[in-house]
Amino acid sequence: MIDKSDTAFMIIATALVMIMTPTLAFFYGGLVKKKNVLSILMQTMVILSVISIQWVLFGYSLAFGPDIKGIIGALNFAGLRGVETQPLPGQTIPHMLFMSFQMMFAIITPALIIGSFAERIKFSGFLIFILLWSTLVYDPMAHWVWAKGGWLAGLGALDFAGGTVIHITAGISALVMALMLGKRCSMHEGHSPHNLPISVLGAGFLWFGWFGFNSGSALGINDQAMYAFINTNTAAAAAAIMWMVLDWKLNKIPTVLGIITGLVAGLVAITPAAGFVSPLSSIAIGAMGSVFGFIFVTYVKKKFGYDDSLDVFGVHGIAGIVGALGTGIFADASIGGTDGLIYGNPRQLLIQMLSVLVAIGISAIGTYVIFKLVDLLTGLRVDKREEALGLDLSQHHEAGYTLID
Amino acid sequence: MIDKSDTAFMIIATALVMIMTPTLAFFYGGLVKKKNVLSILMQTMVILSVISIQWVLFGYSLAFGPDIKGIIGALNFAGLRGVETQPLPGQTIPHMLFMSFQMMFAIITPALIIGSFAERIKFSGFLIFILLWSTLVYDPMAHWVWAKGGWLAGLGALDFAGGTVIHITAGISALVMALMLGKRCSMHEGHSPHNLPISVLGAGFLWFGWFGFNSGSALGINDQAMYAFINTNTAAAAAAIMWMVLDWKLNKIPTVLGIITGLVAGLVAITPAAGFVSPLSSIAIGAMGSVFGFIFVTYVKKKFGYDDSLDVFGVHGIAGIVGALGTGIFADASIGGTDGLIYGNPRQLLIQMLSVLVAIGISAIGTYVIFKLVDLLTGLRVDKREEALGLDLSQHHEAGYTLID
Amino acid sequence: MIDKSDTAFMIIATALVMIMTPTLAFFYGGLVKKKNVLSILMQTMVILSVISIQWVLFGYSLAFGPDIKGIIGALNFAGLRGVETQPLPGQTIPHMLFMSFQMMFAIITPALIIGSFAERIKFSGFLIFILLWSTLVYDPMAHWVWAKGGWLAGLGALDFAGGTVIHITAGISALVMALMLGKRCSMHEGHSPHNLPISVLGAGFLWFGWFGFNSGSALGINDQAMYAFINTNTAAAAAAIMWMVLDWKLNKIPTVLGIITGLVAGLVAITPAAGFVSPLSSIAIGAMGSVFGFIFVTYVKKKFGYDDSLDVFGVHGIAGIVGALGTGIFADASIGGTDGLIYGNPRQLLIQMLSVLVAIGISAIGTYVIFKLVDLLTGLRVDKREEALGLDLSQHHEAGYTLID
Amino acid sequence: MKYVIAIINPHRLDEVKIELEKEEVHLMTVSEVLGCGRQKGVTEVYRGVKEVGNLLHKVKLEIAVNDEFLQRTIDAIIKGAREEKIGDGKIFILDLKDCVRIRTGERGTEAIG
Amino acid sequence: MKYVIAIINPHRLDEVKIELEKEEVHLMTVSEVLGCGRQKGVTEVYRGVKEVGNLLHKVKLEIAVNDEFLQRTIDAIIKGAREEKIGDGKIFILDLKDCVRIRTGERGTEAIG
Amino acid sequence: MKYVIAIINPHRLDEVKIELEKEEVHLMTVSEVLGCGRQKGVTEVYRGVKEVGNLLHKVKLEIAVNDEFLQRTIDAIIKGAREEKIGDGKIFILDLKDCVRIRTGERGTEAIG
Ligand SMILES: Nc1ncnc2c1ncn2[C@@H]1O[C@H](COP(=O)(O)OP(=O)(O)O)[C@@H](O)[C@H]1O
Ligand SMILES: Nc1ncnc2c1ncn2[C@@H]1O[C@H](COP(=O)(O)OP(=O)(O)O)[C@@H](O)[C@H]1O
Ligand SMILES: Nc1ncnc2c1ncn2[C@@H]1O[C@H](COP(=O)(O)OP(=O)(O)O)[C@@H](O)[C@H]1O
Repeated sequence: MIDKSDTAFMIIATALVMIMTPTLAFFYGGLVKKKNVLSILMQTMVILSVISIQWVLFGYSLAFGPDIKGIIGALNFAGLRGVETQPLPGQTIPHMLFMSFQMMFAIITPALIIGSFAERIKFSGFLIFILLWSTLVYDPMAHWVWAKGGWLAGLGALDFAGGTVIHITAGISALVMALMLGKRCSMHEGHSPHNLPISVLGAGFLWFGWFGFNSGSALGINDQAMYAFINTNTAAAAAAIMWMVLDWKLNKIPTVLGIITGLVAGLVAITPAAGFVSPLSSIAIGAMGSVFGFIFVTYVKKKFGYDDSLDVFGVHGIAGIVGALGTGIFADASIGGTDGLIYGNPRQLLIQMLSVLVAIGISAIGTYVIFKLVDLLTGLRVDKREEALGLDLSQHHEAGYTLID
Repeated sequence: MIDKSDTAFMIIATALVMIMTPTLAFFYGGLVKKKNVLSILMQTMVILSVISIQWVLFGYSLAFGPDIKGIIGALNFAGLRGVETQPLPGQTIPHMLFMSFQMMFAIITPALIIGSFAERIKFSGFLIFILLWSTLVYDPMAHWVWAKGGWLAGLGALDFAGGTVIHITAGISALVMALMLGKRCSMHEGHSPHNLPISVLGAGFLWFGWFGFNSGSALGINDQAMYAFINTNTAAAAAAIMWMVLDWKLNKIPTVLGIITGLVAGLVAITPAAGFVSPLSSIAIGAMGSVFGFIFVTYVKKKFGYDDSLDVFGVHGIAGIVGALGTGIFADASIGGTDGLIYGNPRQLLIQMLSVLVAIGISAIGTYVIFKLVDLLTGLRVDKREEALGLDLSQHHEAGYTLID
Repeated sequence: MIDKSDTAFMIIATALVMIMTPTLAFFYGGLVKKKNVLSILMQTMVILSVISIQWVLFGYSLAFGPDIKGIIGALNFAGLRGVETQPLPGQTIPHMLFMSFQMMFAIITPALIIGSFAERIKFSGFLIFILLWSTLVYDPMAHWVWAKGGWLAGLGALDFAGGTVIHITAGISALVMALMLGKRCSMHEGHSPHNLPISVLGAGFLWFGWFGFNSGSALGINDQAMYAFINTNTAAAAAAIMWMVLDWKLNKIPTVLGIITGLVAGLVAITPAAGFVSPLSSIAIGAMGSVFGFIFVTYVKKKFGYDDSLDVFGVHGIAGIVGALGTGIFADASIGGTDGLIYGNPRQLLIQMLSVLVAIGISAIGTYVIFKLVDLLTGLRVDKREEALGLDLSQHHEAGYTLID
Repeated sequence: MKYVIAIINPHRLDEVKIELEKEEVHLMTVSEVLGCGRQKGVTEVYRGVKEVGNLLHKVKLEIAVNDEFLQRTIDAIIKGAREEKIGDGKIFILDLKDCVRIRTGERGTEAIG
Repeated sequence: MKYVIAIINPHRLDEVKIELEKEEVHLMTVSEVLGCGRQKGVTEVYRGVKEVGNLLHKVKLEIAVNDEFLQRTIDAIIKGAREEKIGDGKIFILDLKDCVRIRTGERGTEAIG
Repeated sequence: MKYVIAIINPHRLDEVKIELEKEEVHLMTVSEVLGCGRQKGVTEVYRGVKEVGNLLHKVKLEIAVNDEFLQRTIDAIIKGAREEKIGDGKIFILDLKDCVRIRTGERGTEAIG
């Protein structure tokens, strides 16, 4: 039966998750060069629009339609047929609202990826890529982990708000894209963010929206929603501090980019764990998200030399893995019903490892295949001249800012 | 009787509508020249302040006070006398909250208009204009359509969240203002947005706030609120895509300004229909909002040569009309209790047409009269020198950004 | 017992208060020179992170732990031991949520102070300062006024959402910091805001978040929450208009900085009164907040020559005092249960005066002592060269914006 | 060869460009500058305090021209920029010793156009 | 006539302007530039990586003066800008062939002031 | 002494700086400008309308050099900036009468380096 309080909370939570995509655009957009800022904003707004429609037409049904052998949902809900205001069994909010909430997740996931191929992607190729990726990678993965009958759900994999489904798939796909697309030409030029304040704006609102993301994943006003709320905040804070400390120790200076990168890493890391662990554990998970994120962003990337422009792999992929495994370690049955390693249940950690591997596998293979396909169709990389000119002018005939007006 | 869930939802929805006015300022502010950005922000903040007080003192009472012959509300609620925490008959939220929610609508409507006279309005004239406009155009129109006893409401005109009351009145008034005020001097100079990223920021948050606007118009947690939510999102998305496609086909390139203009057109178009139509119909309404908006912004404006600086008429006026008529076409009794044309009720479309005509009439006449009056009192247009200098310096002795500091 | 509607409302209100800190960063950040913008953003993000952890580890317990002689809370709740999802006696929301809501207040208070020492503070010193200040000034003050058993609470001091606890303590501490740190070197250079639009953005979102701040202080959906909502809006609007009028009359021009400063002064002034007064009284309180704020910012500061960079004392300190006393004057028992002076209860005004004096005392002394201590430990002021270079480069090796990229 | 530097009002830029094009002067470099001149600007205020550094937004054109183009370049700029108001701007003419086109390595008068 | 170009530190701009005003040099054009000099700037970092393009914010003044004003203009700039630290800046003096006031069409020394 | 003004493409700035450093030209002043040249830029659109003022982002280098450094400075700039595409940019060489180091008051050739 509908619970009106749960519904009131979830409708706002859905709006909070929606705003994460535009604000992610600002987090990313501030970090690129002036001549590419619009391309980032454009891509996020396009994803917001295109996936909204994809989800209504068939995406939701693929992910959450009646299960077909644990693999995919049937098309019964295509065009939202049968998605009405009665709740699904076991839920207390309108089916329509559940669909809307999940839509916002389906939107932000591909939006995360764009950071890795920033400053060199072709707009037409991007558009096809994103549509295929959502359909062939995200929708199945969401089905496996979250849908009734999904095979990973069946194994008992825990993923509160999308560590595997969202951050690992996005992070791994980002890495594959960065590798396949190759480096930006301008490796001599520095990478100074053209407008760091708007990145901070983005980070601040990501933190804000993430309350809806994580607490809302409890699907109502309940104890898990409360834990998810405070854990989200605590992990973000711990990770921000940890990144700042590492910056200060190892790079000799505490930076703004460091603290906002850290807080995002913390938010990512706590995502799968938010409704399963205690606030003190969330400090540990957040801090570990930062430590591993920092290592990958600062050392591993340099060593292997891939050009993951805005560190999607380092931040989302790695911290997502930390969070998924951390859930297996720190889960506390008194909070979310399942114990993890430290409460004497090592099996959960194994299940978590499995789900991490699956997420890595599907997204690596899926992205590889889609890349090859789209590369044949339209190409995915702009030519050198366009890259030098900037994507804003070359892809959209617009400039972010006027120099004189 | 008060329903606490409805109230919890509506208090947040009210806050969401409030934030639309400052974010509208960013949507508009990014599109003008650097030397006029503050004038836009100033005007919106002034509207937010002045109409808040006007509404408390007498505006609410004019609009929603005890009906006088279907025309206007009596001043019984002036100064909020008698507006307390008990619900109005038929409502489940405190009267005080209903008044607050409606206040935010009264605020954003005149704020929409300012886009049409941007870059050349005199601040003192603007101030008087806006106060008179709210009192003489908005308050009566809101009474006619939404108040108990309002004559259009009596006819059965459907306007879920303000297609006629808000967008058509604003759009038509904008056109009248643009025509009467004349063109900006600088027609040679280009109109490149001085800061397109902040316009995207504005558009993103408008989308966000619009959930409160449309869902909140259900005045509580109910089926219409759910439909309004998903319809809002779907129409915005469909319209954004449609505008992008038109841009791509007809102007040869998909632009950022196009996609954000489109999404706003979609949000406008779905506003009157949000709680009356199905999600699939909302795709149609959103897309049609974009098509007609695009035609007016790109072709009609050029043909007639009026200088509606930021296309308030093209986006709000036209898409508002599309939405009002679309409601009469697509309304589905299983969703909002009334059928439209395609469900066999052509009469509804006629009523909608009438209400569109009334909205056009009152706002055209009202704006004309108020313009004449204010033009006599203080003048409404700055002189050439002030226009060349920019409104920020000439009207506020401030500059948006420092060049050197 | 838990009330789910109250909880739904409070979880969102908590998120709304959270976003105030990043948006405060924009309000402040736009007003400083380009070379110091990141330092402001960094400091706010650091406060958000550090105080989040401090609060979880011991801050909450100091403020709201079991009372020790009216002076301080015991450490029973350290590390959130015993802070669970059951409500505290007399409350209807999970204890965990109450703790989270209060956390956001503990975060924004020190963040307010940073405006006074902008453009010249040393980052390491700042970090220690803020941690000590929260622990030694904020936590005790919050205990005295808001905790069960706090001695000022015992006297009947009214402070709905933090006029004394938050704004007066922050404002006075800001003044002390400005005096002790001395003026910025660059008194010849102008103080033109480097990016006034982002300050307006900040102000707009502060207004938005403040609904959570003040309404949320009712701790649930009830009449006080409704009054707090409309009073917040009305006072902000009245104060913005009043400041604009003063600007226009006395400085000859209505300015954007004026209107946003005014609205913040109004929000501050209504904070202690929000749940105790009528909307019409909130017009008076807001307007008075502006009048006195204006006098201090424009005349008193010039006369005494302290360099309170962003007028924290003038806006938060003074308008906070206006609000605290205004509560004693305008409180209306029919709204919040207690009458003030104009309803025949002069005693309340005396109690309010006492609590103002206490807030001034603790923050002045506390800040003085902490300043001396931190100045010994690390120093609090950057050297001249670093100040000329800007804090962004000298403290963080980053620049807010690229000039060329 | 001469190196012409013109300071004009920003809102005259398009007119000046149009006039220059009429004279077949297509090449130039433009930048935003702040001017301090006879023109009394609007004094900015900050919380009631008048700001010291009152500089006006101006646009600077730099045009390298061959000597035979000099006079018409000057005339075109004047035609486009003049409003007969204080602040219309100034033109400075410097000697240009040499000029190189990076693409081809051409030098001197050929490289200018 | 001379065309004086001075590169100074941004935080000395007001002092330089005050000194110039004392010498009755009121007219000038100011812009923001990035300087690359002896002065070791702070190297920016980006996620732990040091940035290559380390350029310092400087302000550029352009002042056209009649020859008899040249020395005092230089002295005033030095007085206002000198802190005796590396990075104080430089002054470049170029010959100015001609000058035109757009408003009046005046040329040469009359047009300068 | 010469005053070299070079207009180059922004994405070549780092290469040019590296080439200049090889020639031991370390001192320069850099700014952002808009160029109007042979290079056909992308025409911006605004709601379907093509924008008039189509100017391209360029970077301007100003380098004061002693005469014996002139040729290698020019060569280094060409080496770093040339892509053999229209829009590679130009170098303008002006006579520099004098130069003053603000910090020390040194003048002429000593002050340049
Ligand atoms: N001697 C000068 N040196 C450098 N720039 C100058 C000089 N004289 C004028 N300018 C520039 O030209 C602009 C216009 O000059 P101004 O004195 O205001 O008007 P007018 O051109 O009518 O005399 C100034 O703002 C300044 O940028
Ligand atoms: N030869 C030069 N050509 C162009 N600009 C120069 C030259 N020398 C110095 N500059 C400018 O002057 C600024 C200050 O010079 P720098 O060498 O740092 O200090 P100092 O003036 O003490 O020698 C530089 O940042 C640069 O902008
Ligand atoms: N005569 C000139 N005067 C001033 N600037 C010029 C001149 N010619 C070229 N420029 C600058 O050099 C840039 C490149 O010139 P352009 O004609 O596009 O290519 P190319 O260098 O290949 O001839 C232009 O954008 C402009 O900024």
